[in-house]
Amino acid sequence: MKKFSKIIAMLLCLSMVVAFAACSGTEDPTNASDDATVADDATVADDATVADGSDAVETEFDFSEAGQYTADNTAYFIGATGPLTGDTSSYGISVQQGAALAVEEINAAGGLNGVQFKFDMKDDKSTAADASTGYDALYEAGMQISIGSVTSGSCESFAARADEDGVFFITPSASAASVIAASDYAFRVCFGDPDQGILAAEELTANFTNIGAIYDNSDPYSTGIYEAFKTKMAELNVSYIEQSFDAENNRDFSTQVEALKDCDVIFLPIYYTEAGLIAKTCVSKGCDALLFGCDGLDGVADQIDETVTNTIKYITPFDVNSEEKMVADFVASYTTKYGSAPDQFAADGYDAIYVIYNAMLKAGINNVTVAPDVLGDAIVATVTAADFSYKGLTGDMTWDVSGACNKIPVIVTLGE
Amino acid sequence: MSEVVLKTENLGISFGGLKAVDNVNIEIKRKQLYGLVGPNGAGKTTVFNLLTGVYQPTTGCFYLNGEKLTGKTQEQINHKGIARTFQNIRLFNNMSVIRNVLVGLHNQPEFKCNPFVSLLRLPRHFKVEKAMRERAKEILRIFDLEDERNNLACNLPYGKQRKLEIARALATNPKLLLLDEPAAGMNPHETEDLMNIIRRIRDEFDLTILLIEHDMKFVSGLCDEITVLNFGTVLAQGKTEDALNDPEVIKAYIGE
Amino acid sequence: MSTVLDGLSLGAIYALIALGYTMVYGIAKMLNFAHGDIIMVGAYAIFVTLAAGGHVGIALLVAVLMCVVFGIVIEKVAYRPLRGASPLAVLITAIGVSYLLQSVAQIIFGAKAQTVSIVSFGTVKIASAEISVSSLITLVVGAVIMAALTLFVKNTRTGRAMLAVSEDRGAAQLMGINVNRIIMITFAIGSALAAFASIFYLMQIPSTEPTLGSMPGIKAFTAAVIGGIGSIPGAMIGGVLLGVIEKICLSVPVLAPYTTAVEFAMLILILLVRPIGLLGKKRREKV
Amino acid sequence: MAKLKRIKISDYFCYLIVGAVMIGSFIVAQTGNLPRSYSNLLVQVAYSIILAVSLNLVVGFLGELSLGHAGFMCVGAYMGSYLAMQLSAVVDNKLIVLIVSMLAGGLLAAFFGLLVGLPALRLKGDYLAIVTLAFGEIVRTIFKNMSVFGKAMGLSTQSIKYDTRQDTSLYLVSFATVLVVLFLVQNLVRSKHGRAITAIRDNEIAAKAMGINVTFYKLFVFVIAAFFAGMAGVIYGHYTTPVLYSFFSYNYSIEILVMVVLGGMASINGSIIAAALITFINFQLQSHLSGDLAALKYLIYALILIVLVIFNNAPKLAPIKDKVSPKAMFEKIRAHKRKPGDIRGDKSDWRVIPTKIRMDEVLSVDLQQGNDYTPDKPNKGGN
Repeated sequence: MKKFSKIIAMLLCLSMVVAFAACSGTEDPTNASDDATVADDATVADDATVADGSDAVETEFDFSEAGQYTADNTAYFIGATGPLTGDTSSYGISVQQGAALAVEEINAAGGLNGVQFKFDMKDDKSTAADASTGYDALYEAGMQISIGSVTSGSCESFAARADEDGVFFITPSASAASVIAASDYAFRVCFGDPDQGILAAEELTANFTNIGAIYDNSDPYSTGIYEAFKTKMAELNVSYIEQSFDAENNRDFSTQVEALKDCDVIFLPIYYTEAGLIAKTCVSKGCDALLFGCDGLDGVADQIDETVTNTIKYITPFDVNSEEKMVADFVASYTTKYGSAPDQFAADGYDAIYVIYNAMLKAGINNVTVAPDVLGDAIVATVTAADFSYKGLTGDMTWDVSGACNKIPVIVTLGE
Repeated sequence: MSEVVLKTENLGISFGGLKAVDNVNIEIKRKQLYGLVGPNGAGKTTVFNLLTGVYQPTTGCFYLNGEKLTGKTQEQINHKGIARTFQNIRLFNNMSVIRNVLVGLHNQPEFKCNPFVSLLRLPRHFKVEKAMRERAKEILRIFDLEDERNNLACNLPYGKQRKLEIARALATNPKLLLLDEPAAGMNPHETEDLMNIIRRIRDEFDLTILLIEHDMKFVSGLCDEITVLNFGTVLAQGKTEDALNDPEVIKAYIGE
Repeated sequence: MSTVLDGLSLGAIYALIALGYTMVYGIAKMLNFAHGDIIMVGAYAIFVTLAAGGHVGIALLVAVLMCVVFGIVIEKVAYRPLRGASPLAVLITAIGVSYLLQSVAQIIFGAKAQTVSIVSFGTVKIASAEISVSSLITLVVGAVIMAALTLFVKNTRTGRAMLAVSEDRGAAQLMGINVNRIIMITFAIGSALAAFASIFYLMQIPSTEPTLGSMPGIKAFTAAVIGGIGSIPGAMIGGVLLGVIEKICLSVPVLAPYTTAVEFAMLILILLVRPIGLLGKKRREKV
Repeated sequence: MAKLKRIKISDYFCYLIVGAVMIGSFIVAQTGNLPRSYSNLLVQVAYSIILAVSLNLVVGFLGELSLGHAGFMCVGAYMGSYLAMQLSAVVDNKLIVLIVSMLAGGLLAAFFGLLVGLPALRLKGDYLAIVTLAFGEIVRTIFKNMSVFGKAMGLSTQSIKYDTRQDTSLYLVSFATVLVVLFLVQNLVRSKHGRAITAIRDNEIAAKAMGINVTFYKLFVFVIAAFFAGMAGVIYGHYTTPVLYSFFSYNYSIEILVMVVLGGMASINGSIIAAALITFINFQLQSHLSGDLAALKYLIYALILIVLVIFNNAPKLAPIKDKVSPKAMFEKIRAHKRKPGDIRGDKSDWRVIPTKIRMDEVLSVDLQQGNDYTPDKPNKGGN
């Protein structure tokens, strides 16, 4: 081996040096090329969802200067990282597909003033280190704006990097409080974890007496909601039975369901994969409790079959069965494209892209090579402005400076 | 010159009730060349294992220079002054010849060197390393292995491996050297050579040597006293000539 | 009570997987890290057959076939060239194969967990505790397979050849045993056991995803070590013990988050008391 | 005797490459042309090298298989980063905070190394491997449940993280650490203590008979290796935020092991090269395979792994390999200049170096325990 790897090492060192040299070539900031693709703001896209434009924002920012890495951009580059391999990859892939669909639609409709969008998601396996590596790769490839990361842990890492560069991002699904706290440029489409926990506590205590809860102690999302739920329950002075599992190691839920068999309702602040298994365990254990969950439960319909008789309710901003035209259209085109119905991750990813699009439209971005930090400041100002709102698949949304999203949750019921 | 170096008292061990070695009493005097012979499976190597702490005796005990060593670990026994070679050669095969000997020198008080001194390469480290190398070369020279010192141990011919094992054991500066079939696999010429070396190191290093050997010519040429073992028990003991001519011994070897 | 029963049925699955592990280990002398992923292959085979409208029996048959084919091919392509090489090299290749199978599964079936609608046999009441019939079947089949395997190894020509290969490969070869063939058969049997494990796994946990195999794989490895690597009854006992401990821990809320830690701590304790596992065979190096 | 010390380039090769990369990248950085992704890659390479080299001490030199190296890193990352965060509130100098926390994290990890070393005295081969794996999993399960470390949310190290936009010095510090680690490891390996350790690997029974304190050296190696891994963990904590328990799973331990095996047992240069190479491959795969192609990442990685290992190790391929290998050709040219039997060094070809990973358990079907080899308990009254 040694003989072989020594050679490889030489090559490696060489390749590093070459890479450095190569990169230095593309970095020249003076090369602010005004490519032909940059359209003037003559044509205004006829998109229905555009909020009425105000010129106020436009005048504050100068978009003409290209960023260090964005000079060669021919399309607005939206970046993201998410788990595309590994245990949590299904969530990352959903977001990726939803976002890609949105970008496709926008591009088909002519893009932003004739300029196309480009979307790329790097795999981060839900780890912080890979999220920062992914961020670096994206940033140096000319990313101007982002939808952050899919899961909370890696999104915090992403946010830490984005904050350094002033890159605006709006994460579809990283709901931990620490994510938006990590950067002034961090926003989100989904609910925050604590909010959902509190909401669930209120909802459950109001309607049920015999309450149980199962949470995933290995998952930031689940523990985030559960901790808030626990605190709120203590505050309300209501007792309940607690059960937990570790999604990495346990996939058999018989013990937990057995312990909560006699409850009227089981609170499940977890993702749909495990929730589906819990529902089926309820069947085999003869437990007919109502299963109550948060937005992570959206998608559970795919995970259960007709044997499951329990009623499942979850707080969600998105209902795949909604009659609303926008949702129905999305579901139809998503299903045609990917062969399966979208879950809430896909919807959030889709919405996140449209929020960015609308904000950019409203801010009057007119330079495809605009520097990420300039764009970031402009978008933050636009999005937090009182007159900006977006009506998407997941409800009517507004944002404040904290980055949290204000929207009204819906409770969806399955199988009643 | 008749002080007793090794003394065993009723030494015995049993495995699952089976007595592998039973009631062995040996006394070896200083600078003596003592033989331990017996047919295969007689328990000779087990005695070695008992004397070096590989097994703890079930009964009895043994003394080195009057100090009781029963119950001590292999390392402790080596530090007290018993070194051995192995029947199936156990060299450090992936290390060079000289390093094998250097490992033997590891615990000599004059080469003491704290690990942290080595980690930081303080002057003492270099001093010790140099001294150790010199010493190792001296030992290798006795066995005529100096020229091979940078070869891998596993690349040596069989006879030289045997010699290297003795050299390595010698490096631990023992009072008592246990040689387990040192001449096995050697040609007559090599055996002759080995006998000379063994006598020479006995004199030069003031050693007492206990050896196991099947080659009776080797034993009678070298040892003045022997113990004959059969089925774990002592069959005969005493002057080599007498013990070998004991009718019981002849019976055990040749059969009835 | 019901916790213990749940533990038993989970343990039976671990035990089945551990059996395959231990067989391959004992004979081919390698840690087959890809064994867990063979279960994943079996699970997808069942999923596809059932989705195509096949009967459970047919699904099991397909799964066994697929797993055996995979087992043999993997052995031939990835492990056989390394026969006689350092065991660590084989270990690394096994890890590579494991990654390979997972990524291929993800490319073909997607990352999302797929629900497998497998027949549920309902529950029966035993001593005031309900236990699902599939758990009982798992236990019974596990025991039967273990017994059959023991008999096979002891009483058939091939079985005795396996024992010989496991004792001393070189000597077995000199005695005219085709070592390559024996190892191939071992892989085939181990993989067939994995197929059985996958159907019982799905009865208990009716959902399949590309990373399905890694967790039971590592648990089964643990179980095999607890029982003493290479010991067929040991694998069974180790698996069941692990399952029961896991369930008992999970049923105590204070302990639940530490379940994995408790399981592994138990493993360490057992090994400290018995360094060769519960039923492992001690081999002392001859000095 | 000529006392002039011959300087063998191969002995200093590792310092040379690490130093060259460090100085080279520093120069590039000074001209302002070092992309951040590369300075971050360098940090990753640095902690991978530390991990691989320290694991090589255990696997390659001591000959014990350890699958829990990420566990030590985990201890260092959590505890060291926590300490650094507390310290940074008091001490202003970032470098001092990093160094102090690195030492502290290393020491804490070393303590855990001692704990793992204890079973290593009793267990062998695969049994020890699973115990180290178990240890790693236990450690991260405990950290996962401690509220002071943020439970499943992980320990946010935002306050101590290097802002790589303004301050790219982390990679320099990391590489300096690599040099220190290499210096210590090389010194250890080339001293009498290193010989004692390799002697234990080659033949534990003979080493004991030579009076080598096997207990001490086994613990020593585990402690030292854990210390270095802990330091790598602290670097990791400064490199990214949050420190999340899920990163330190046995999969990561295995990845470190892959580096060691590919680089060659008991070859420090090999470990360095393999660590850099694998980190680099992963980095490239991750940067280039995004979106729908991400699933191919592991496929390619797995294929590279399998092909490399088979190519390097398959006995049947050895003649082919010797033909195409550049080193073999080089050897041929040099061969006639050299006296036969003058082969230097004792590292030899790693393929022939056995580790104590004994795969010699027997498939057993009988329930009774074979205690034929255990001596009976000593008879107390007998003396």
